[in-house]
Amino acid sequence: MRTKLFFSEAFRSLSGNISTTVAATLTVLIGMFLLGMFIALGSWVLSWSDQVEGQLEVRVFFEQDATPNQINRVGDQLVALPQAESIAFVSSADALDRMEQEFPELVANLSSNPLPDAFEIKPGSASDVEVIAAALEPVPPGVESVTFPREVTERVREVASVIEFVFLAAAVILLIASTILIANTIRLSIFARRREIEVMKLVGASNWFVRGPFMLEGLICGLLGSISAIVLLFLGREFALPKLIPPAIGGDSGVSAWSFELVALIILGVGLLLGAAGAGITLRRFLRV
Amino acid sequence: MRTKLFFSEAFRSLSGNISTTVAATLTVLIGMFLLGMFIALGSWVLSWSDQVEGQLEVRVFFEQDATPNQINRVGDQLVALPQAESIAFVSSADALDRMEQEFPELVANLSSNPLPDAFEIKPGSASDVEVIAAALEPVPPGVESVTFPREVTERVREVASVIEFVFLAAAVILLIASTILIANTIRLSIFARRREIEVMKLVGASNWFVRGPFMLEGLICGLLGSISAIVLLFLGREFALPKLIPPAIGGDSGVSAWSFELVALIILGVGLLLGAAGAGITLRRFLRV
Amino acid sequence: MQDSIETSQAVLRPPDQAGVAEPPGESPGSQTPMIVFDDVTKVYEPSVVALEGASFTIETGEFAFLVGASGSGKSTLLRLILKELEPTSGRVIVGGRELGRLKKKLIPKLRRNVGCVFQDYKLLPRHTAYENVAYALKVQGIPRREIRQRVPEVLSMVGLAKKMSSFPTELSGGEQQRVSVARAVVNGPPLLICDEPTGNLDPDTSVGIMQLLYRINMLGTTVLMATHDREMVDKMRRRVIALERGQVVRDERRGGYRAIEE
Amino acid sequence: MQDSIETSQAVLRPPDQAGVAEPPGESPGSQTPMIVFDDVTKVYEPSVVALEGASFTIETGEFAFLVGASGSGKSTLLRLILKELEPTSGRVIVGGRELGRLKKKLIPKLRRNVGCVFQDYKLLPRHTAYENVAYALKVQGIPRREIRQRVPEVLSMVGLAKKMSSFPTELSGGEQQRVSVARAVVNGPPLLICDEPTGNLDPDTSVGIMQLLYRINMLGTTVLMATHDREMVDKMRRRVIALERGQVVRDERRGGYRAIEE
Ligand SMILES: Nc1ncnc2c1ncn2[C@@H]1O[C@H](COP(=O)(O)OP(=O)(O)OP(=O)(O)O)[C@@H](O)[C@H]1O
Ligand SMILES: Nc1ncnc2c1ncn2[C@@H]1O[C@H](COP(=O)(O)OP(=O)(O)OP(=O)(O)O)[C@@H](O)[C@H]1O
Ligand SMILES: [Mg+2]
Ligand SMILES: [Mg+2]
Repeated sequence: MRTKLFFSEAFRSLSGNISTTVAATLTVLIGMFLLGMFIALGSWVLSWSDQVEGQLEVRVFFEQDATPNQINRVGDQLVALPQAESIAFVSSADALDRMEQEFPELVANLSSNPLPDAFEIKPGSASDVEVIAAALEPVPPGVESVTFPREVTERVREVASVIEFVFLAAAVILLIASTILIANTIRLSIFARRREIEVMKLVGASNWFVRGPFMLEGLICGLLGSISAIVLLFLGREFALPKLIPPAIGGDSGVSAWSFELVALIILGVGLLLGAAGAGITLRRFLRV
Repeated sequence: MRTKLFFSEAFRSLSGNISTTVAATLTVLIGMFLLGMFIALGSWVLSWSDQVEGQLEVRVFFEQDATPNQINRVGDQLVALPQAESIAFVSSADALDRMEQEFPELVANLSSNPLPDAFEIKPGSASDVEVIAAALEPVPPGVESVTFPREVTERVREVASVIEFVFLAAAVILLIASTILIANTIRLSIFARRREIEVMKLVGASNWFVRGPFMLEGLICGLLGSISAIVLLFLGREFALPKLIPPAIGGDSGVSAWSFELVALIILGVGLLLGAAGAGITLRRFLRV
Repeated sequence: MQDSIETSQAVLRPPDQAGVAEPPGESPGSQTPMIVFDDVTKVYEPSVVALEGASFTIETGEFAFLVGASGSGKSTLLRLILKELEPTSGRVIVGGRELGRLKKKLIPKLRRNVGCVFQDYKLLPRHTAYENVAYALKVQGIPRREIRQRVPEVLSMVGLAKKMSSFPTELSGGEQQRVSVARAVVNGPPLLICDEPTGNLDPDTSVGIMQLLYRINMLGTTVLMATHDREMVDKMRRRVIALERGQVVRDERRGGYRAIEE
Repeated sequence: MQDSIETSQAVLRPPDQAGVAEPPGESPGSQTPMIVFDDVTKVYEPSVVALEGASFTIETGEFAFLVGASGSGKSTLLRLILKELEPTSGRVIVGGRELGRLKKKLIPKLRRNVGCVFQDYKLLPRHTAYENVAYALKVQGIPRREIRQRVPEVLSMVGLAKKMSSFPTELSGGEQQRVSVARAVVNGPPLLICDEPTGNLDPDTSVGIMQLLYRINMLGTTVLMATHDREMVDKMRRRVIALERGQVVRDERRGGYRAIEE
């Protein structure tokens, strides 16, 4: 009974109030669209920076006279490391082949193969590089040296952390901004109707009787806005992105944004919450009649 | 006289109307803050990607028996290229020195210096790489080969174009979003006062007499909002950023955002325009009494 | 265009005696007064004295007029009864309850038991005439079926049977005023306060509304009515409370609009 | 608390004869009528006939009452004169100009020449009483110095000298109504239309306002006033136009509130 009444009041109010309804819905739409875009973009960039980090390598060079036994022992040690994502053995012959392709003149003049056997280890992330290097400290027998791009690692780690920070900060700022904007719009739309609320109170409506339809209205605006934002994001992803981003990058395996469903769910939740709570909280000021 | 009246009406309205004034100002503030942040961030990222691109190199290797004359002629040709940002001559001796540091065993076994003389040319941007390479086609006399990292160039160019596109698109979307949000808020705040406008018209006020104070009000909200946004951005840049971003990256020479003054100017202009024009355009609907 | 004011008595309901009219813990026989003003002063910030030491008692079932010049404090007095305002000093007791001590939560209940015709109507702009009247029933949780029956009845009584689905902006001043009257009486409240309910009505329609209020009073509802209609007050010869600059200057059982010495 | 209504005649200005009162290209001797309604019908969408074939002429300098039951079309008629509404058919001519042909740009000029007391006051809520009255002068570009002088004069005339800096929400109903009166007369318009200017006023204050309107009329202003105040109409014995369901049913030179045959 009561619920039915609330709904009918909320819908009357929505339709009798197109101007403010559209305004509130539009605000939710924009806020949620920006937030969604940012989450999608951010998660993609994070995944990309992860992948870049993953391309760093730790190299273990063996002495010329290292025994296969020693090499195997180091190999076992590396396999046991959870930070090592992939481990490749490059024999001295393989290394010479590579060099021959790069500097044919150089190799032509060589009397013997000066290059050592080596392991190339790819870490999961930039911060794993040093963990792996540390695990080989002190150098096991048979190992000549352990090298890793110390400077590059540092650098990549810094860039990644900056990117992560920027996106996190931006997402938080956007969330705060959306909240303020939506609360703001709801406040204005309720402000435009404060006389109405006063009258309702004067003819004996309880606070909840007044609040119910307004909150429902906020919820509906939140719902409409969020859904529109999701639809827009979906259209953008399906039609705009593929045309604009070169497939070489768009289709990068390994690099991926959060699932669209997850982003949609976040947007919907935030939108609904902001709509209803915004209306409920704003009303308090006007209910003191 | 008239202007004075407008101002006094606008200020009365602003102060009698704190709620909507704050709402409109807040909306401008948020819109402009996001826009400003984005412009600053975007221009920084663009400059960074520019710098990364600039680290690509075109190398010109000379034949072992190239004459100094031939080398000079190629050098002159390169200097004349506007796309070449910096040109370095690496003699065969220099090249051997470099190699000695990387692979001491290798160099120790060499009977003669197998490395050629070379020019290393840094282009202004990734797309310049191929222009420079094309300028040396067909290879001038004395030149053995011209090499450049074709795949990496392609890749960097793609990434840069994506980044450029994303930031441009995001800036445009943010600008549109800000416009809609601000127009929206102004619409709501004027909507709340449509009865007032009706009364003004009924006692003989001309459209411009009604519109003037409202537009001035919008202008003032735009001004307040923009200035707050600029102050916030400034504070963020001065105090928040340095603490959060590792100096190694923050202090990167060569990488720089647009000047803060420029961003501030853009924000101020957009804010004022949106405030005044938003109010003026919205009013039209309510002036038909 | 205008309906005649119906006079069917059937739709008028005796006031709900279980409402605020009944003070708790007192025998139903000895009626407590409906309204007691005890040395009430109301000062609007910073310094407008709208009511000054007003004291009077209105018994349950009485019909009283409140007269006075423009700005003498009539509306202020009525708004105190609805607890729309708080007195600066003194006590206001309605149906045995002191309003100063009434819990916030109980204010809606008070207002449901006090029908009020506001001087500026106070209609909900986005609701039709029907819905405006129905709202006063909805807040009480009256079943839909009953609302559908009662609202048209009351609107017919004030001559607005044909304007039920008009919005306030589509009604003339007098029509809006009558919607406000209909809303005030629709749930048969034990107390009815009317702030110039006939200010925008022509003499004939005014008489119709007065008859309606009179009949409602006959059924037991206490009525307090602020008015400027000298003729009406003089003809009715009911209790008259006269205000002057916020002070009660006259309180007669069967008075006229003006004091006798005039 | 309430000021007496001053009677100083000095502040009343004869209407600005260069306004709409003067039709272009006609000799000042032969006065054109101030208001002409020529078979005017107004139908509110979708089907409320508020005025039906109303025809009458009000000469410059006349004082006319408009009477009729609630909802008979009085306010609609007055709103047509302000061009707040467009007639569905027929012509409305004010000061010699047909309103249907009046350019949009000239509407503000028309309204500055027609003082209007609105039934619902229509005060600016964020302006004080003083500022509300001053606004009607400001729209005309009257110098500040003159405004500072005239506004307090007019507000004293309606008995609100002490309420100049009150906002509408801080005024009683009758006080708001008097601000509306003051705003309508402040710039001495050639035509004054009043929609129940005394509906919320006690008899004494009403008489004061009527005297004010009378004096203004004596100085040459045409006055058309919708009212429900039977006593006043009967006492004044001026022209009376009576509406019934949107039709002019009576138009007497020296009429009373009711027709004689009654
Ligand atoms: N909110 C307010 N703030 C300040 N003064 C107020 C306020 N409301 C009313 N007043 C003043 O209090 C006095 C009494 O006002 P009230 O509305 O009670 O008069 P009233 O008797 O109803 O008059 P009327 O017959 O004109 O409606 C008036 O002088 C008015 O100006
Ligand atoms: N905007 C509107 N839409 C539809 N109907 C309307 C509108 N305005 C007025 N009416 C109707 O037109 C008729 C005449 O209204 P009007 O306001 O002219 O009456 P009135 O004579 O001024 O009455 P009162 O004395 O009550 O003020 C009424 O029946 C009213 O319901
Ligand atoms: Mg009052
Ligand atoms: Mg009317």
